[in-house]
Amino acid sequence: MKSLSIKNLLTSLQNLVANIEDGSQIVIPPDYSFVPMEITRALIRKKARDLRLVAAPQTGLQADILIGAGCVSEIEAAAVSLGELGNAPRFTEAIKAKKIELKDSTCPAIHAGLQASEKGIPFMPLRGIIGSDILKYRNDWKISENPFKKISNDSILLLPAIHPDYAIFHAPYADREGNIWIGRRRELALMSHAAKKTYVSVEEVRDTNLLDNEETAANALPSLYINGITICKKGSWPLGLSDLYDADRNHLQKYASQARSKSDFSKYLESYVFV
Amino acid sequence: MKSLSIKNLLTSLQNLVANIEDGSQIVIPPDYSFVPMEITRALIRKKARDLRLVAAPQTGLQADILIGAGCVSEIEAAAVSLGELGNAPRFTEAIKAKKIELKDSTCPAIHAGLQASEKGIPFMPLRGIIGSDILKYRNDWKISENPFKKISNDSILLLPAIHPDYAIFHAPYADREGNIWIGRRRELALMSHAAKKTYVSVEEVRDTNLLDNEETAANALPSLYINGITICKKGSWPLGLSDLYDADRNHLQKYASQARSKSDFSKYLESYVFV
Amino acid sequence: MSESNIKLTELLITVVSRMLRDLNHVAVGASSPIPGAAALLASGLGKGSPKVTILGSKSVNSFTDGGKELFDCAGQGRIDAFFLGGGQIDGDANVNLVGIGDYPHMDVRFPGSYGSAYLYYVVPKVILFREEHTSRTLVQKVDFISAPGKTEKNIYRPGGPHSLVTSRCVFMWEKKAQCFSLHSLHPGETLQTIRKNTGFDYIEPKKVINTLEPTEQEKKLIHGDIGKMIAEVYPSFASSRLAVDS
Amino acid sequence: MSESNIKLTELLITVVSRMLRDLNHVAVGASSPIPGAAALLASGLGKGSPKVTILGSKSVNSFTDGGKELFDCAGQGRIDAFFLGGGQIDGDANVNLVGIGDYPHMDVRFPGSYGSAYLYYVVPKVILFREEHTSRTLVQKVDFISAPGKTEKNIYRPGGPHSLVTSRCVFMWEKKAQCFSLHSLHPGETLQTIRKNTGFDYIEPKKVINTLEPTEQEKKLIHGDIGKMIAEVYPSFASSRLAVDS
Repeated sequence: MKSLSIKNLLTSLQNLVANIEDGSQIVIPPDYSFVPMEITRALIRKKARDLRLVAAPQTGLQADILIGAGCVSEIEAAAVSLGELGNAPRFTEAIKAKKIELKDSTCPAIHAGLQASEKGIPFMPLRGIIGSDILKYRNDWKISENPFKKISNDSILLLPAIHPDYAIFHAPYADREGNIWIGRRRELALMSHAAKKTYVSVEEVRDTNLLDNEETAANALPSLYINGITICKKGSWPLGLSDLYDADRNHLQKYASQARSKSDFSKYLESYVFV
Repeated sequence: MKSLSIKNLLTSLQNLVANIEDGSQIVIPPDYSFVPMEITRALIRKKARDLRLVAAPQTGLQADILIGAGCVSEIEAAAVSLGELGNAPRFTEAIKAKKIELKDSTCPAIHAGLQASEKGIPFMPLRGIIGSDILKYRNDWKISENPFKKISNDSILLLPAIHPDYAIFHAPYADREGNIWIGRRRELALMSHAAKKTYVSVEEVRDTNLLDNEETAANALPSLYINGITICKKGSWPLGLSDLYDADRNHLQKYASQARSKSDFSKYLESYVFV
Repeated sequence: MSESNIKLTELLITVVSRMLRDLNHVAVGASSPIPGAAALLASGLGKGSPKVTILGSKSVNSFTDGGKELFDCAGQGRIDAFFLGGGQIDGDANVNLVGIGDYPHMDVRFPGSYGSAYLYYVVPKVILFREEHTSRTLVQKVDFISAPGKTEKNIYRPGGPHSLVTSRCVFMWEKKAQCFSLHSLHPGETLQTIRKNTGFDYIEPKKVINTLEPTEQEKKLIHGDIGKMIAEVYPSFASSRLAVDS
Repeated sequence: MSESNIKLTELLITVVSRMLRDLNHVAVGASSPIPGAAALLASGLGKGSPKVTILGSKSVNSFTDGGKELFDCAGQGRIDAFFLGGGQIDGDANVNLVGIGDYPHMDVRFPGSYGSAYLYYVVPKVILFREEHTSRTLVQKVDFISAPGKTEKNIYRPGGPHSLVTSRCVFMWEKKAQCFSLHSLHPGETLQTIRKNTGFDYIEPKKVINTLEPTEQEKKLIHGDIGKMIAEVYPSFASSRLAVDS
């Protein structure tokens, strides 16, 4: 009998990112939700190339730094922004300089595409969007007549499944069975269900089983969906993580200002990534 | 300023079922998931008629007793059964006697129909099912070409949204804000999102706010989706409720045997419902 | 309970469990105590590999996304084996969970199709399990196809039938020939008893083996921890078929 | 920070809050500190009616179903009001959150459309909010339609524009005429300053009122509990615009 405990899933940060091949499509969480910044830095260190990012559904620091470091060839997102700190400088620069392909989307369209993969269906309908210019540039989206229409000419958008190679995120902890505490951040479950494989970093491993207790079970993303776990203290830094730590606003301000120029951004990488 | 506390939602069992009009479509949980038996008995006492049940996705005791009591005109379900205790006798009898309309379905089709309502979309695609006789008798289901097909003639089933008037269930507790503890029984959230209104019975109200704490928030169905709450001790009896109490097997055996004949079933109602 | 009944239960559990080795994840649906016990046996009490999900269980079920998760998970390709029963099963591997007679007001009504009309299509290894092996249950043609064994070309179907296990024997589904072949005989059965009690035609290969019987260790586990675990969901079964009281 | 800046902030919060009374549920999306504060003011600190959901907040957000819940909830008809901004807004109530110039490699790139291309269709009362009121932001025709103000007949659209609030005035969306009309002038503004600084045409009714100013009680709340609550999500805003430090 093989043991299914977390031991089979635990690996080093370096080994974990070694699994993520150049050219992979990777789904990443929004900036408020368990962003795997330490994994991101490890991807930059291993010189990942041609990553195709899918933001679920928007992103900020994580995508900006990956784009700035030259790891990204394509991004699908409803928005890329540093929030209160303004536009994402490396993203903005890369768009102007035609360095990356951009698939502009809208939040519920990305959720719907991921849900299609979660359900194993090839597409998902969605209301709205018809009349938006977003649609003009999405040759992969289709308009169809609603086959259940009550009025004539009831057009509806159909979105193809988004089936990323990998989902990555950082969580407060894993239990001894490899279940991941995600609390109410259920977009992480959706990402994981939709992706072929999921790699997670955690602050710690706790000697408990979330599923043993009905009070804690709802917090768990079952290990069934997890392909590798690594332990990183402050793995979301400089972003915050649930109740554990807040975003490091001073550092984020520093990033927002250094990322404005290519040379300062390189210095940033030297100071905080290649260390 | 109106208060949003649970006080605005609390009502008596009698008033709660008074909201549910004859002819309503009601979505009910599976037998393992928080079945509102006390609400069910109150519906029988108020002589509810022509209820159209949707099982999410199968049912047992709850539907059987409602059917036996003459409250039901239609049921959509993937299965109706008393589990280890055998077939549901009143359901089986009503089918033979042509007393109720039956929409035979399959579990994921009901989930998909409810998810369509949850997303505000008119339909949802689903794999499988083509070739099953279920499809023959479902004029409301449609086959379509997959517009994203990679092979020719890739047919796929499209299921219309199921948009029940009411969702009903019984839960361990409500918090002081009217949020309902559902734990990992997320089909109850789906039912509630899909239904126009949700009425819930609870074992008790606790002076806490589930959403105040990230450790408990994931257990909550927010009061946003709740239209009325009543307090019933042992409201799932004779079925079990999460960790609080197990199913009353002796009583269920009694039911399974008494429900076999119409007259014994009437006696059952007199002993346990009209009291 | 009779001793022969217990012996049969042990045999069926071990037969099925041997089909589940080397899989990642086995799910067990409604009304399936023997498949549930078999999955637990294959996985070393649900703690090893394959992972086991038993619907209706709290302890052997890691799902946290509601009733739809089983089906979503299967649609994602994350369930390698599942079990289907049926009031009737025919030689095309069609299963009937709906009833006997003319639909909808049938002479005999079964509970309904559950998730069969979906899972049979998307789970690679679907094991049909039906203890009663008579020409009443194993029929030439089912009265209602809850889920078909075969599907027209071009219909998306990564999954399908793997085998049919009864109280008398094991049939394997022959993908190429698209029919069942007799694989192994349980103790006391012969080629003749199978032929006599089976309502559909099937391939009878030259070599039909005897079903491998459970080891002493397997029996011990079945009546010990597995019995206790399965009693959580199937108390009557555990009591009547394994002499384990919950 | 300047006193006039704080006064304007107070005014905008109260103006918007008065549009939210008698609703059941108001949701506030990304980069919307003033609408967020306004919703809190309307609801009595998020504890009364309307219910308030502020994205990115832990304390004023009852969602437990992940990022999709906002959109599902709106699709179910359970969100009565939402806010959209835009680098550009035009007289057809089109909003542009994507950029200026030729798509995709635009001269100025904004963050992106977020959920606008959906929520604008399904939320009954969408309030456009854009502080900068110049012919640079309020343009004749947006360079990119993230979400359109108008939709062809037969396209499902229970929602749409309700009003446009800027640092200078309030425009109301006239459903019949399908254009904006000037509704109220903030202190210091005239019909002429509005006309001069607006890039699109709009109806100028005979009676244009002055925007109602905040009461002392409202101001107190804004700088007190509301400031603290909004600082959870928008610390820089709370500090620079409300003089509230988190």
